[in-house]
Amino acid sequence: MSSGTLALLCTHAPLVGCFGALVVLRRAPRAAAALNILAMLASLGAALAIFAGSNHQPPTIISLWLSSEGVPISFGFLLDGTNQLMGIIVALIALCIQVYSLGYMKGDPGYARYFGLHGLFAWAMLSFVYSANLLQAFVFWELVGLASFLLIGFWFEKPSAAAAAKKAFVMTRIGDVGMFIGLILLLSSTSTLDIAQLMQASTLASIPDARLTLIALLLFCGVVGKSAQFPLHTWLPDAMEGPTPVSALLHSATMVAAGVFLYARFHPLFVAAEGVSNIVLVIAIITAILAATIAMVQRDMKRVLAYSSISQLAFMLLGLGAGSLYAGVFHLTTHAFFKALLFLCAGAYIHQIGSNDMVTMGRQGAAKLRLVSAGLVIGAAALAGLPPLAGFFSKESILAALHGAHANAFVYGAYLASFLTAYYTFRMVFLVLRPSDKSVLPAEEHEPHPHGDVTGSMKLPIAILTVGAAAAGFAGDFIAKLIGAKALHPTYGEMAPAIGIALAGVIVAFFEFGRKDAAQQGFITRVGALDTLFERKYYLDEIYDKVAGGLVSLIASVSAVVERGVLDGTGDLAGNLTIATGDATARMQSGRLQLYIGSAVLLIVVFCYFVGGY
Amino acid sequence: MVLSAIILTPLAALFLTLLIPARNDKAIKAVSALAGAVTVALAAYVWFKFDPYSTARYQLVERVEWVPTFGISYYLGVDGIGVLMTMLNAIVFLTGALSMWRLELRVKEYFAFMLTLVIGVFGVFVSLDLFFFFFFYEVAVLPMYPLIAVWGSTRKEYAAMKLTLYLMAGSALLFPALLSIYYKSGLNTFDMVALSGHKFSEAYQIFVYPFIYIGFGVLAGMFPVHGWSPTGHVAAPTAVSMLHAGVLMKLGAFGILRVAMPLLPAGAAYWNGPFAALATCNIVYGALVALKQDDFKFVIGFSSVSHMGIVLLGINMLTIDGMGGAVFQMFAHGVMTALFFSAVGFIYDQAHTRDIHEFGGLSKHVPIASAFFIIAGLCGMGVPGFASFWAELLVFIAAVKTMPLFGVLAVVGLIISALFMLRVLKHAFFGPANPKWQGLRDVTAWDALPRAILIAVLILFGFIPRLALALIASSVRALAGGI
Amino acid sequence: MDAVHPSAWAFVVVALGGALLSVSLRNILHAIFGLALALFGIAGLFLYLGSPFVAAMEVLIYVGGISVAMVFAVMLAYSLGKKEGGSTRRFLAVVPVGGFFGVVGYALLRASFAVTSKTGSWDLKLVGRKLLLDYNVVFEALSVVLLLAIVGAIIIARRDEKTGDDKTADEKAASKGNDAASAEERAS
Amino acid sequence: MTLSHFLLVALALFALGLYSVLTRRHLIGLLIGVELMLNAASINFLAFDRFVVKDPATGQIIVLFIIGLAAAEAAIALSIILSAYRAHRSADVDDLDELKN
Repeated sequence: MSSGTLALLCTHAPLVGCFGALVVLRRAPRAAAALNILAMLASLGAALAIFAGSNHQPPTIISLWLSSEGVPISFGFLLDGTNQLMGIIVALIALCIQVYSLGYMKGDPGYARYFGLHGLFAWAMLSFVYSANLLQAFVFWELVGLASFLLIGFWFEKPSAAAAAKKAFVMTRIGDVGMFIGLILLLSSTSTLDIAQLMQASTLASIPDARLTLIALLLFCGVVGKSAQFPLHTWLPDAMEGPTPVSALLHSATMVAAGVFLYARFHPLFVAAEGVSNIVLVIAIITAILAATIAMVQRDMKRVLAYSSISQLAFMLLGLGAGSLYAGVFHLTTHAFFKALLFLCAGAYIHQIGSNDMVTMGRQGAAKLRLVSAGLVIGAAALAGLPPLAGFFSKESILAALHGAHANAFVYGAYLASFLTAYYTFRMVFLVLRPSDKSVLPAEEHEPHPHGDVTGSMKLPIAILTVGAAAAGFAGDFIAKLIGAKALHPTYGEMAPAIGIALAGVIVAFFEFGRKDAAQQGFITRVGALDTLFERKYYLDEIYDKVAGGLVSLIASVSAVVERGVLDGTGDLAGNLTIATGDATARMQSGRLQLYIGSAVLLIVVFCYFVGGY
Repeated sequence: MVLSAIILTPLAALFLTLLIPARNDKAIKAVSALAGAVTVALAAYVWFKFDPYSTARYQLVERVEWVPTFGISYYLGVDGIGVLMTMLNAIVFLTGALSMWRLELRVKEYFAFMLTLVIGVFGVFVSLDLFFFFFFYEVAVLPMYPLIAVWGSTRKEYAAMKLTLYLMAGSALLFPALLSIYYKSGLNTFDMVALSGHKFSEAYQIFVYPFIYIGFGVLAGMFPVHGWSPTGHVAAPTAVSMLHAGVLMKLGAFGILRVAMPLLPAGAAYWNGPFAALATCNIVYGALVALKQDDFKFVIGFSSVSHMGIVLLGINMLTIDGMGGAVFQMFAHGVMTALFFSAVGFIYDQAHTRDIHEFGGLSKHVPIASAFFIIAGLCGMGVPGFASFWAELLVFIAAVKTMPLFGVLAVVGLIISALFMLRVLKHAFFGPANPKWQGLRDVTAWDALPRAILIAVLILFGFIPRLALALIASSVRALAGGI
Repeated sequence: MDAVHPSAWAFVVVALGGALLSVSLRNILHAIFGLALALFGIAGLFLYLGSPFVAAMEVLIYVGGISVAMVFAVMLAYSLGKKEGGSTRRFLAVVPVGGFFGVVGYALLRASFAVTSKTGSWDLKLVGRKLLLDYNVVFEALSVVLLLAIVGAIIIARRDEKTGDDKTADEKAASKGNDAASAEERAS
Repeated sequence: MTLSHFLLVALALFALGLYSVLTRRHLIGLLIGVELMLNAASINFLAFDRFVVKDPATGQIIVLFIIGLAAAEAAIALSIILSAYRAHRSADVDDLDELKN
C-alpha cells in the first residue's frame, strides 16, 4: 500500500467505526464497541506501517478541496516525522482507552453512542495530525472540538455536564476565531496554506515582520484555547463531567495536545515571529503556576489531574517557547503516557469505589487495588519528574531549554511549578493510598456508589501504559531524530536543582499527608486567604461569568429590546398608522345612503362651479 | 426544454391537486411528493447537463417571443448559480412535501398554495427576462399570506400581514426601479442579458442601485428590514418555514446577483461598503438577538437573519471568493434551515410548545429527532464537515482580505452563534429529562426520510465542496469580472 | 324658432305640481299619487314635444305599471310609525339641491343652442325601423335586461318565503314571544 | 314655450326628484325621486329632439329605452324593498346600514 492509502486508512477507519456505531449498530452496543476497537487497531497498524515506511515524504495530495482566488487548497497528508510520532501516540492511547472503556462503560445506556463518538474523536484527531495544509488542520481541529463537546456532554442529562460541554466549546471557539483570522491572513500573505511550504524559511521571510507577529499571535490564540492556557483554561476542569476515559483521552494525547502539537507544527513560524516567544513564555509560566496552585487544594481526583494537565501543557509551551522543538514534543509524548495512565487509574478507583473524592477513596481502601495503585505511583512519579521515569527526562530537557534561552525569572518560575507539581501529585498519591486515622479532612457528603469491579479489560491498558510511562523517557534521542530537532542533554549541574526540587515536593507531601498519622492538611491552609483563592480557582469563573458573560448578555438584551422596540416597533407603527387611518375613514361610512348621495352631489356642484368656470 | 419542464412539473401537480377531491388527502400529498421527486430528478439532469467550463454563461436557453411590442419574451436559462438554486428548491420542495405528511387541515388548499409558491421560486431561478423574473417573484411571494394566516400558529395573522406588508414594500421599491431600467436603457427589451450589455451612466446606476438592492434585500432578510422574517418563520407551518427560510429568502439574494449587479455594476461598486456594513450588522445583531429568544423558531429565525448576513456580506465583497461563498452559503443555509424547521416542526407537532425552557433532556426521549436538530445546530454553528462551513470560510476569507474590520466582526459573530445554538441545545435537548415529554413519539423511518435527505446533502457538500464550487466558479467569475 | 303652443304650460303646472306633491306629502301612498299626477303632466309635455307614441308609453308603463306596482309594494311593506325626515335633513338637503339647481340653471340660461326649424312631426314607422335596425343591439340588450330584472325580482322577492327557516333571530324571538303570549291567553 | 323653458322645467323636476331622494326615509320615497329624475332626463331628450336635432326618431327611441330601463329598475328596486322589509321589518333607509364602517 502506498503511504497515502495507509494514511487514509489510518485516519478514516475510526470514521467507519463511528458511522457503524451511531447509525447502523445503535441497538447492538457490543458489536459497535467491537467494530470501533477493530477500527482503532487498523488505525494503529496503519500508523505503524506509515512509520515503517520511508521518512520525510512530501505531502500526499488526495484531492482538491476548493480554490480560493486561484490558490488551490487540497485534502492530503503530510507524513513527516513529527506527524508520524504523533499519529502513533494518538492511535495507541485511543486504542488503550477504548479497550479500557469496554469495562468502564459497561451497562451504560449510551454504550454504542459512546464508542461511536470515540471513533469520531479519533478520526478527527488523526486527520488533524496528518493534515497537509493549515485549512485541513483547522477543519479537523474544529471537529476535534466538536467530538470533545459531544463526549464531555456524554451524560447530557446531568446539567453540569451539559454546561461543561457548552463551556468547552465556546471557550475553545474563542481561541479558534483568532486562529481562523490568522489562517486567513497567512493565506493572503503567502498564497499557500501548505504546511511544508509554509515552514520553509523563504516563505516565512516573505511576510513582513509586523504581519508575521500578528499571524503568530492569532495562531497562538487557537493554541491557548485548545490547550487550555490562561486565560482560556477554565473549560478544562469542568470537562471532567465526561466519563473518566474521555478525560483520559482529552487530556493525554488528543484535544488539549492538539494545541501544543499545532505550536510544534508551526514552530519555525513562531520562532521567526519577533516578540511572540516572550508572550508565549509569560502565558505559559502564569498558567503553570496558576494551575498547579489550584491543584494543591482540590479534593476531586479528576480535578487535580485536570489542573495538572493545564500545568503540564504550559510546561510544553515553555519548552517550545524557549525555542526547543525537541523539549516540547518530548514532553508531549511522555505526558501522553503518564497522564493517560493517571486518568485510567483514577477511573478504576472511581469505578470500584464510586466517588471522585480522594479522601473517600483512601478510606474505602483504594490501596487494595494493587495493579492500579502501582500504576498510580509510577504515573505520579513520572508526573513529578522523578528519575528515571518518563516525566523526568522530558521535564529536564524543558528546563535545559529554558536555561539555554532565558536563564532568568522563567527558570525560577518553572522550578516553582515543578515543586508544586511534585507536591500536589504526591498529595494525591498519599490521600488515595495512605488514609490517615488522624485526618482532619471531613468525610464526603454523598455516599459513594460503586459501579463494579475493575475488569481485565481495564487492567490491561493500565499495565501497558504503566510500562510506557516508565520507559518513554528513554526515547528522547529517537524522538529527536524523528522530528529532526536537536536533542537536549542537560548537564548534571542543571539536573541537580530540578531533582532536588521535585524530591522536596515529594517530601513535603509525605510529611503532611503520607506519615502514619498525618493531619492531612496542606501548608497552604495556614494562609487562609490563599487557600480560599486557590480553592475558588482565583475566582476566574465568577469573573468571566460576571464580566464577559454579563457583557454579552447585556448587549444581547439591548439588541433584543432594539429588535422588539425600535425595529419591530417601527414596522408595527407603520401598520397601526395605516389601520388607524382606515378606521378614521371608515367612520365616514355611516351607512347613511342619503348622506353619501348628498355629499356626492355637493361635490359635483362644487367641482362644476370651479372647473366649469361659472 | 428541461427548464420549462421544471416549472411545468409543479404546475401540472397544481392542476392535478385541484382536480383531486379534497377528501382524498393522501393522493394530494403523494402528488406533491412525486412532483418534488420529479423536479429533483430534473434539477439533477440540469446539473449534469450544465457545462461549467463552457464559454456560454447561460445555458439550456429557451426563448419564445411573447409581446414583441414591449420586448417581453419567455426567456429561460441558467448559469451555475441558477443550477445550484434550482437544485436547492427542488430538494426543499421534496422534503417539505414529505415533512407535511401528517397535515390534516385543508390539505388540498395547502398543497395548492405550496405548489404555487414553488412554481414562482423555480420561475425566478430560471428566468432571464426581467418581466418574467418579476412576475414569478410575485407569484412566489403572494401565497405566503394564506399559507401563514391559515395554517400557521402563534400570532399567525399578525405575522402574515407583517410579512406581506414588508415584502410588498420591497416590491414597491423594486418595481419602479426595474421599469426605470427598462425605459432608461432605450433598448425596448426586458431581456436581462441584453440589458446587462447596456452601459448605464454611472450617476444613474448609483441612484437606482439602492432601490433594487434594498427591494431584494427585504426578501433576503437584510438588516434593518428583516423584521418580517423571524416573525414569519415562527408563525408558518413546517414546510412553509422550510420553503420560506430555505428558498424564499434566497430569492432576494439571487435577485441581487442576477439583476442588481450585472445590470448596475457601477452602482454595486459604489455601494458595497455601506451594504457590507449592514450585512455585518445582520451577522452580529442577528446572533445577539437570537441569544435572547426562548422560542425555538425565533432562535432559528434570527439565526437565519445572521446567516443571510453572511450571504449579503459575501455578495458585497465583489470578489470571486466572496460571491462564490455567498452563493454556496445560500445553498447550504437553505438546506440547513429546512432541516432545522423540519426537526422543530416534528417536535412542535407533538408537544405544541416551542419554549426551550419547557423542554429538557429531549435527547433522552426522542434521540433521533433530537439528533436531527443537533446536527442542524452544529451546521448552524459553522462546524466543519457540513456544507455551510465552506461557504462561511470563503466569505470570511474574502471579507478579512477585502474589508478587514467587517471580516473580523463577522468572524467574531461565530462565537455568538455558537453561544445561542449551544444555549438551545443545553436547555432543550440536554439536561435532566423532563418527564412531561415521556410520551413523545420518536421519528419513524418515513418521518426520518426527508430529514435524512437534507443531512445527506449537507454532509455530501460538507466533504466535497467542489461539487458546488466548481459549478458556480465560472458564473461567479463572470459576475465579479463585470464589476 | 317655432315655439310650442303656450297651452303646454298647463301640463307644466300639472307636472311640477304633481312632483311637488310627491315630494312633500308625508303619506307615502299620497306621494305615489302625486308621482302619478306628475307623470301625467310629463306625458302631456311629450305630446307637445311631438311624440304621442312616447306619451302613450309613458302613461302605460309609468302611470299604469310602475306607480301601481309601487302602490302594491307599499301595501305589502308599509312600516307604520316611521316618521319622515326631520327638518335638519330637509335643511341639509337644500344645500346640494339648491346648489345643483343654481349651477345647472345658470349654465342653462347662459347657454345658447342652435335651434333648427322643423315641425314636430313623428313617424312611428321610422321609430320602429330604427329600433329594430340601427339600435338593434341596444334593443336586444334591453330585452335581456328586462328578462333578468323580472327573474331577479322574483328570486329576490321569493327567497325568504322559500326557506322558512331563514328568518332573522329577531323574527324568531318575536314569533316565539307571540306563541308564548297566545299560550297564556289560552290558559287564562 | 321654447327649448329653454323645457330644459328649466326638466331641471326643476330633477331637483325635486333629487330632493326627494335626499330627504325621504321611506325607500319607496327614494324610488319616487329616482323616477322623477329619470323623467326629467326624458324631457330633456325629447326637447332636444324636438328643437335641435334633425332626426326625429332618435330622441324618442332613447326615451323608450329609458322607460324600459326604468321599468326594470323599478321591478328590481321594489323586490329589493320587499325583501329588505322582510329582513328588517322596516322600509326605512336609515335602518339599512349593514355596510356601516
